[in-house]
Amino acid sequence: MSTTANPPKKTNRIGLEVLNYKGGKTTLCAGCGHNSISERIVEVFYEMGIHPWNVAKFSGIGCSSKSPAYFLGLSHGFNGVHGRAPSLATGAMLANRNLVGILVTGDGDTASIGIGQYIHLMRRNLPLIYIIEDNGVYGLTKGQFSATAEMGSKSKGGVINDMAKIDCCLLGIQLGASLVARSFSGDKKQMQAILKAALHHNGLSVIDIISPCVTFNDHEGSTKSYSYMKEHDLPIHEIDFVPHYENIEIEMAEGEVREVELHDGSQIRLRKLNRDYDPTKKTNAVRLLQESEEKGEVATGILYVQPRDTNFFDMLGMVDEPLATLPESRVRPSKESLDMVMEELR
Amino acid sequence: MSTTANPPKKTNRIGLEVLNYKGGKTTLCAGCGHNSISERIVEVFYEMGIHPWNVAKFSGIGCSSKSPAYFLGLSHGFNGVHGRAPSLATGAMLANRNLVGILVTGDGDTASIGIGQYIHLMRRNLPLIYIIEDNGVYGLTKGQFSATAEMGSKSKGGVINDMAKIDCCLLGIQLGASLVARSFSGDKKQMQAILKAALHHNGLSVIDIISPCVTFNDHEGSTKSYSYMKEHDLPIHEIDFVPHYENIEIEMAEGEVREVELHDGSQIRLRKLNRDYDPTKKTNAVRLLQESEEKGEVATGILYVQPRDTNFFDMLGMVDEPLATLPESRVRPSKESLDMVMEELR
Amino acid sequence: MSTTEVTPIASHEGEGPRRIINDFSIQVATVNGSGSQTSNTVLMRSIFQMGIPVSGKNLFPSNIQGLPTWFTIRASKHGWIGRKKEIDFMVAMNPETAKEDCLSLEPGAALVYDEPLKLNELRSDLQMYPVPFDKLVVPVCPEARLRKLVRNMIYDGVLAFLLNIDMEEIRKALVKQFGPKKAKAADLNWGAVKAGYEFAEKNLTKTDPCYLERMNKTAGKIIIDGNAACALGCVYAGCTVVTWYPITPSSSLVETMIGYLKRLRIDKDGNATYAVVQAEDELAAIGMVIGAAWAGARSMTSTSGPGVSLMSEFIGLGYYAEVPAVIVDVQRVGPSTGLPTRTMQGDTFVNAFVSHGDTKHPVLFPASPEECFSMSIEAFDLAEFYQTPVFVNTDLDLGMNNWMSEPFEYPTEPISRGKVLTAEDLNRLGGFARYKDVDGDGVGYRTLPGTNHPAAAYFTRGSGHNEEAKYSERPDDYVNNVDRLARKFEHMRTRVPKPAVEVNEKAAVGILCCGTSDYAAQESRDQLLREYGLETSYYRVRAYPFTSELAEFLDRHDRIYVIDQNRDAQLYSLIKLESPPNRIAKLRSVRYYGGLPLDARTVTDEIVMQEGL
Amino acid sequence: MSTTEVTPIASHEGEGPRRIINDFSIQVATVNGSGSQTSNTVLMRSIFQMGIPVSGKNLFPSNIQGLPTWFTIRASKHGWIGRKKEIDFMVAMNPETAKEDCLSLEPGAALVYDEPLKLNELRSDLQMYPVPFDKLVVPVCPEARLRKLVRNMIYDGVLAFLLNIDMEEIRKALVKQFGPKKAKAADLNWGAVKAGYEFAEKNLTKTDPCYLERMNKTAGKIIIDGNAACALGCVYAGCTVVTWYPITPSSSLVETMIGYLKRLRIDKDGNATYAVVQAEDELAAIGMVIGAAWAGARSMTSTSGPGVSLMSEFIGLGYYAEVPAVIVDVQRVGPSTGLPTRTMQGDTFVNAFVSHGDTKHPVLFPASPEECFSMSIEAFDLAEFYQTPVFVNTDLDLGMNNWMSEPFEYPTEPISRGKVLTAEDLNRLGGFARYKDVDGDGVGYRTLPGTNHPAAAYFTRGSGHNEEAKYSERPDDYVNNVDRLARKFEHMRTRVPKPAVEVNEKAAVGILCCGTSDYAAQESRDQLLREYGLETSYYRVRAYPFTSELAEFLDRHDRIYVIDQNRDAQLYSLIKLESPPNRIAKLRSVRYYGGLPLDARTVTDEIVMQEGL
Ligand SMILES: Cc1ncc(C[n+]2csc(CCOP(=O)(O)OP(=O)(O)O)c2C)c(N)n1
Ligand SMILES: Cc1ncc(C[n+]2csc(CCOP(=O)(O)OP(=O)(O)O)c2C)c(N)n1
Ligand code: SF4
Ligand code: SF4
Ligand SMILES: [Mg+2]
Ligand SMILES: [Mg+2]
Repeated sequence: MSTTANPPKKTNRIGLEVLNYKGGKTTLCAGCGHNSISERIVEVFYEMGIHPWNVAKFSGIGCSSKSPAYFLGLSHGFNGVHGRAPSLATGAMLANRNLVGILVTGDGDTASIGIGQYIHLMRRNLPLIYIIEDNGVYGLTKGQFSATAEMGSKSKGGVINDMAKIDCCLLGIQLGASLVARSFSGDKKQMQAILKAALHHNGLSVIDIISPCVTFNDHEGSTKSYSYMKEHDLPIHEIDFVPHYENIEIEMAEGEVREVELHDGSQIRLRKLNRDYDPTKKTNAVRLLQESEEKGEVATGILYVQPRDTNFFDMLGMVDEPLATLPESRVRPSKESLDMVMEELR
Repeated sequence: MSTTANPPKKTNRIGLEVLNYKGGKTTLCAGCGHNSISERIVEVFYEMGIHPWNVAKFSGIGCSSKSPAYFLGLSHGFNGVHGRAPSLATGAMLANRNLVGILVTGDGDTASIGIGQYIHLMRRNLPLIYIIEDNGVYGLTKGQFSATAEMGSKSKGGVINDMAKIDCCLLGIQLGASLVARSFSGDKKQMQAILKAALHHNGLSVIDIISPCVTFNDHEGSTKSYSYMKEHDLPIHEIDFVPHYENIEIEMAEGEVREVELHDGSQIRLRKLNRDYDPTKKTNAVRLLQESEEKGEVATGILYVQPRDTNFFDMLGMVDEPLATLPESRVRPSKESLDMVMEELR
Repeated sequence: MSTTEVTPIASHEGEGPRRIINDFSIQVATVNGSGSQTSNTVLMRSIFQMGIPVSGKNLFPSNIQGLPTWFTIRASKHGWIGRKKEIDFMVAMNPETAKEDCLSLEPGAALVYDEPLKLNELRSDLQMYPVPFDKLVVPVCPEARLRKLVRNMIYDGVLAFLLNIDMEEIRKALVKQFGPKKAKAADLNWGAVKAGYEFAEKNLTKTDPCYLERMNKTAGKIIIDGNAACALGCVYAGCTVVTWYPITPSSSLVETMIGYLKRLRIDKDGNATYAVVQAEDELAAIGMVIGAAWAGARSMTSTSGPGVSLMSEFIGLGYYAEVPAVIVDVQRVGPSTGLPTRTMQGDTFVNAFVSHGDTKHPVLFPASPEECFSMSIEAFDLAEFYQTPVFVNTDLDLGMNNWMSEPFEYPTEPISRGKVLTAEDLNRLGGFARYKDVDGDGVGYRTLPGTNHPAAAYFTRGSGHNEEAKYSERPDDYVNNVDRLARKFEHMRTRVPKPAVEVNEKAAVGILCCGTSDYAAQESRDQLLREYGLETSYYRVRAYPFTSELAEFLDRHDRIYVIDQNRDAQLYSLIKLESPPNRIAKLRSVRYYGGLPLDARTVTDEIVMQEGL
Repeated sequence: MSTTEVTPIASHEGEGPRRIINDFSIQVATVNGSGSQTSNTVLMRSIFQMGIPVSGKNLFPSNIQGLPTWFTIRASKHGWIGRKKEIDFMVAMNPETAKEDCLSLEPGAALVYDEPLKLNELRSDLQMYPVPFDKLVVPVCPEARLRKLVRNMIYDGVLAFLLNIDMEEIRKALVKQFGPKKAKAADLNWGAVKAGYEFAEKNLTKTDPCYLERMNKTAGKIIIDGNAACALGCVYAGCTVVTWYPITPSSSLVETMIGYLKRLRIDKDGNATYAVVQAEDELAAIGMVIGAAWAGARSMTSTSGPGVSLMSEFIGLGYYAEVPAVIVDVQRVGPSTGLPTRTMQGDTFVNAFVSHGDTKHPVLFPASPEECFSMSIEAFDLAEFYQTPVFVNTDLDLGMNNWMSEPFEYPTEPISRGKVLTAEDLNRLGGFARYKDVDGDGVGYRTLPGTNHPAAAYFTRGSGHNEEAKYSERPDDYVNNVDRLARKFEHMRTRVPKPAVEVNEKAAVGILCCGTSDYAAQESRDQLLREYGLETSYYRVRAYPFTSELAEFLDRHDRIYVIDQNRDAQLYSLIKLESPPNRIAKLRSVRYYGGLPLDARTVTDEIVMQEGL
């Protein structure tokens, strides 16, 4: 046994180590963008010194929706049903307005089965961070298109996507979300910055993060990697083999435009917003998204923000304390009051 | 018995009278905007000489959704479940692509419970006319707010609407609907013109028609009519009395802006698009809606149209005939084919 | 609306001119949206104020204005306040249905009608009272456009004269109805009542036998509908999160609740100790309820059959993930395009089993406003104790009609929040296993998010976990877990509300029912005894799973008639599923599903037939 | 995955060294996403090609890559192809589970394992075969990054040596697996197989008793999974509109179907005689199915429990509005966050009763790929004849596992579209009443939208209509209508598939089950007879509502064991609901719900216990 003292552990302002922010071991594919996002959440919550036991995590169903089990292990989490995490989160936040709520879900979960709850969540200015781990496919059910898939892309099964994609950021901006951002799972710094902004925001923050599915994103025309191997008749077992990849990591300067190559060899063109973009104007944000779409670019950064003094709870006129734990004396009216009501009904 | 011949009946190009386009007697409130819309449908389908037995009517649940029973009595109709008429219509049109499909629904049906199906319908370029009879309330369940209610309006029950409204036209435009229009139930001519355009359009037409609920629209600040009576303590029975009103009718020139007074004394500011507005540009349409919103106006007319050569059925590569009635020889493959498949599986 | 039975209107008052006192039904046929509900409510209330047991049932169409509607008032000195099958006294105001209304009456019944309808031409075996409403309304209501409204009030006056209702009580009921702020309206209407009375006094000769006389049977009682009673129950249960989506016949439950919450649950700083959210649909409503309950709120929603169907998946999640929820199901008939304004016990089965997989849910069956109130409170206690969704199963008849009721009793027990571990508990225990059956009742301990302790957190998901709430796909973990859920369900039998049982030592026959079948069943027992000499015992189920009393009751009797207000004998089926063959052999089914509130005669006739009497 | 039974591996081959021929189970433990499914399929297929009855079951986790997965192959000369509870031969490739895999084996079982795992240190009562996979793979696969893949192929070679599998059959199976376009891949893998064989030949001494020998029991048979079989059934049923939403374990059904449709249902002009739409969710999928069927298409969707829950409201509408629909429910365990990759008969009840109100639905229970095929076709005929949603109730075991099967028979009956009136019919009849029971079977005549006749149209809504499909809220119309629906349901008993019955004159005991319980049940009967001398009869339910044979079978036997792969005895409950007490008294329940395919031993043990043998 060594007698030298351990080096002092690194802790944050509330005295916790980064370890206290980790979750269970991921069961997602190696190289899956979702894992990078989990890592960013761990880092930022640690750095900001948020009490993990004050956080509530929500998700629907999908690979992405599994990920809350892989970060913030000391926080309560609720892995609900497909597409309906917004209602679970809304209920929980109503019950306890002091919670820091974070909802992590997929594009299938959000834009297909869950689009109704998504849209109506946008209309309520609930302080909640809503992260879409956006890969254009249903990962967990093996690669069918989701509603955010680019028109014209081809699935692993060979089907061409023939419907226009839904832009969840555009919807969010129009329907009332007060902070709307887009990022890329490989862009550590940007994701951290956005997460921090969201944690400071008094209202709903939507963060759509392009998070490639290494296993089922297999775009046509790709010249490398997985598709390439298949085309060149390399001995891949088609039935259930999932190749291993490393996480993609990029670093970009503000204002920069960059083509990033994904695992399957396809390219994505990212444009990082620069400093003079004013995200407080709705019209700017809408125009930006329209223009990027036309240029085939993905604009990343905080697209829209509307700082708010009051949130959904204020609008409902709720008491400051969590409703969940109000004592009986505050939630059961007096006997006299019941007598009075009875008298009126006589 | 008189021997004079009856005057020749007025008929359309397929020899039918306008009577052949009428439906059952309405059970909606007198003065309800929805009734005017039914009348326009009758007129236009008559005028265009559409075979009523080639039309299929769809609806969800609500006062508006009852209305298909009150027009085109010689057409098949399906009054489905709340918010899910789009899927019924999609299925039926897939079964028989030769049908003229018309879906009539409410704002509650569309923008609340049905927003998911609405959004995904927009993405499929199905030749279908989708009419929203938009009154900002749930009429049939007695006046709760729907998601298209203006922020700040006050319900009959005294509740203030504290959420931003959903603009179904804006959503439609962004999500792929290829003809998007807005009108007012009192504007006969415009409604007729739009309906005709929709009948000619090879794709999805969304028509959002402001159609005031005379019974439950009871805006604050109104100085006349129903609200006025209440405030001045006139002897209205509050429990279940529904006053009788006449339909509102207006006539407007292109480009005109007009304040129209509704039954409850509230005002709506309509702006009729003028001839030089180019509805084929998505950006125009989006800007128009944003600007009108800011000005507190309601722009009416065809907001956006994208003529299409191919529709959803073409995209699916479907045969020209209705799938519903293909003979067995075309839908059950041969015995030989089954033998072949079996052989492959050995 | 036609009645097929011929039950002679017999006088129970001995010899002399046939006189029926405080024991008949009045039906008013009008058009909905015409404001007749005020006249009807005033009528009912006046009788109530005279101390006579009374009930009022509104039979209305699924639209807002212009379709036929019927309001039935029953006065019963015996206290029978279920629907009476036969109409003794009809007021025909609706030209569209007047003919059928008239033809549907039993010979000898009384008929007040709008004179121009000339119903006297239709038959001669009724007691006819023509009233020229349009003429009478003109002098009392100078403003032409209000006449339509005020017109209905006239029949209250006519009936006051014919039935001997104290005009002072009508006046009082009117004032109560309009409230102090609408004195002018009350006055105008009072004028119409008087005009009706005066007309009748001058022009009509009483020929029917129906009379009302003061009694003393309603003192201290209240009038309330079941939805309002549930609403009050939830308010006094300390419910903190309410989410809903409008649907007939449940909408008024939350709407009334909002009113009470605003009055009773705003704290001294003007802040609400609750949140009410109108959700975008039922899937969201139940999701919010489950999310809120998971985070520790007492949360509830209210809906009807179509809503329950939409909530199916989420309720299953609630069952497996073990999250409390209170769902009030105000039952109606059929699917969305069914008969949403008619009553039925159609959701008994779906409440008990909704969702896929092996799911079972406790259901409470209130039969009266008092039980709506008390069971709404009990539902929260059960949901939180057992950490599972609980249904309160009421129906349109109970929920939307006005009922005479004892005033509600203030809860005697404090609110009980179930097994929740606090930070202090965790300090003491060091940790916990969320899904471990520590106490032998199948119920684990939970923590709430936000509990200030590093060991508080656990991860919630459906059935894929072990006792420690860790992800698991192991067969043994799954089996352990769902076996515990089954044990938990069994344990509920000891805690759910006990049945209302009346054992008649002389009876070989038992009558068993739930909810609003109570009224018809009780009255039918009286009919069976009086008319056929058949002694019966009575068992009203108040909760599913059933309690131990059920077996005892079945064992004690030879034949047990199970009453269902649905086609498929849903309560009967539930009992069959839980009973051994020897008890099943004794079960008989009595079903009614026409959408009207159940009446005693229907039950009696069916039992008489099956008994071969 | 632990087995608690100790069943000694006995030789049925007489004296001499213990030798088990064509009667054992092999389990391969790997990691999912590692490509092992190819090796396993090739292994299974090779045995099949040797003429030996075989089954393969994939036990996989609910993720995409990295979690443990087990593949079990059973060879049975007797033709028992259900799961065998005991593993006779294990291949341990997954370091994470190797220890538990090893410890779970019965003494005497064989274990091939990756040498570095050193499982030999764990116990000494197994037949151990260490193989240095990593070493062996290097020479056969120069490209390092492909080695992980090819590595799994090595155990096929090892097993070929140890179990006596014909290498030529492996080669054939490999070629079939990779197809002509992937010859290079097949070659590489073949190299790995050979390397495994050669290693084993040189280094391993056979000590276990398991051998494979050529038989002639699979000639002409095919290998297919139930989902593909259902897909083919739908294709040959002339299904024209398919809508779906992905969900395990049903996704592959429609995905396979798309493939077959593209091959078999494109007309000479290159156009599709079908439409397939991936809907946004299950509510939309079922809505499209109902809309399409209403307009006359043969339409279907495929889903699993959570999807059925979401479809609840719409299915109820289908029931009341009387619209055909075919819903294939490939059952799995639990709610969404349950065990989606495990099998269960959890939706029997929800299929039969889903939705609120008085709703009942016919359910077909295929037990084999042949029945998946034929019943998918029958489902459309029934749905269209009875104008109502019909369920085809399969499960993950049947749907996703590969089954040996007789080739499917081409339908002998033409497609039957039910009671649809054409314009000519209308000319003849003048008109029609949509909901009139003309033929006494409860089924009315319908017209399709687009029928070129002024009298063709009718308006469709739920239950609020009369016989002419006109809006009605009349109690008598409602009662007439739902009584007819009940009659219609009764009539189905005469048309749904008959049960598979085997009456044993000597038996007092009957075994009753549905779906995939068939395999375990049949084998259990053999065990009961051989091991305990218990004679049994057999009844496999093939449809709900039950047919008249059921009563007869129950009457004929003293005790009937009803097998359920769910906790709540759902099939048993359905039978109980429909049976009189004397028959109920004979019912016994046998339940298994661990999520694995049911095995015979579990059934046998339970029956033996209940019989007191
Ligand atoms: C009601 C229901 N329908 C379908 C499913 C099957 N399902 C599981 S995950 C999933 C899609 C997930 O896609 P996405 O949200 O994009 O997550 P990803 O796996 O791509 O991260 C589906 C359809 C389900 N669990 N529940
Ligand atoms: C699943 C379900 N939830 C709720 C209802 C009750 N409901 C009937 S109509 C309606 C709202 C209709 O509003 P809208 O579509 O705006 O029609 P309007 O009556 O205003 O024309 C609601 C909530 C229902 N029928 N089904
Ligand atoms: S399948 Fe795709 S989305 Fe799912 S874990 Fe793997 S890489 Fe990620
Ligand atoms: S309630 Fe409103 S929407 Fe409904 S019919 Fe009356 S006016 Fe129209
Ligand atoms: Mg995705
Ligand atoms: Mg509306």
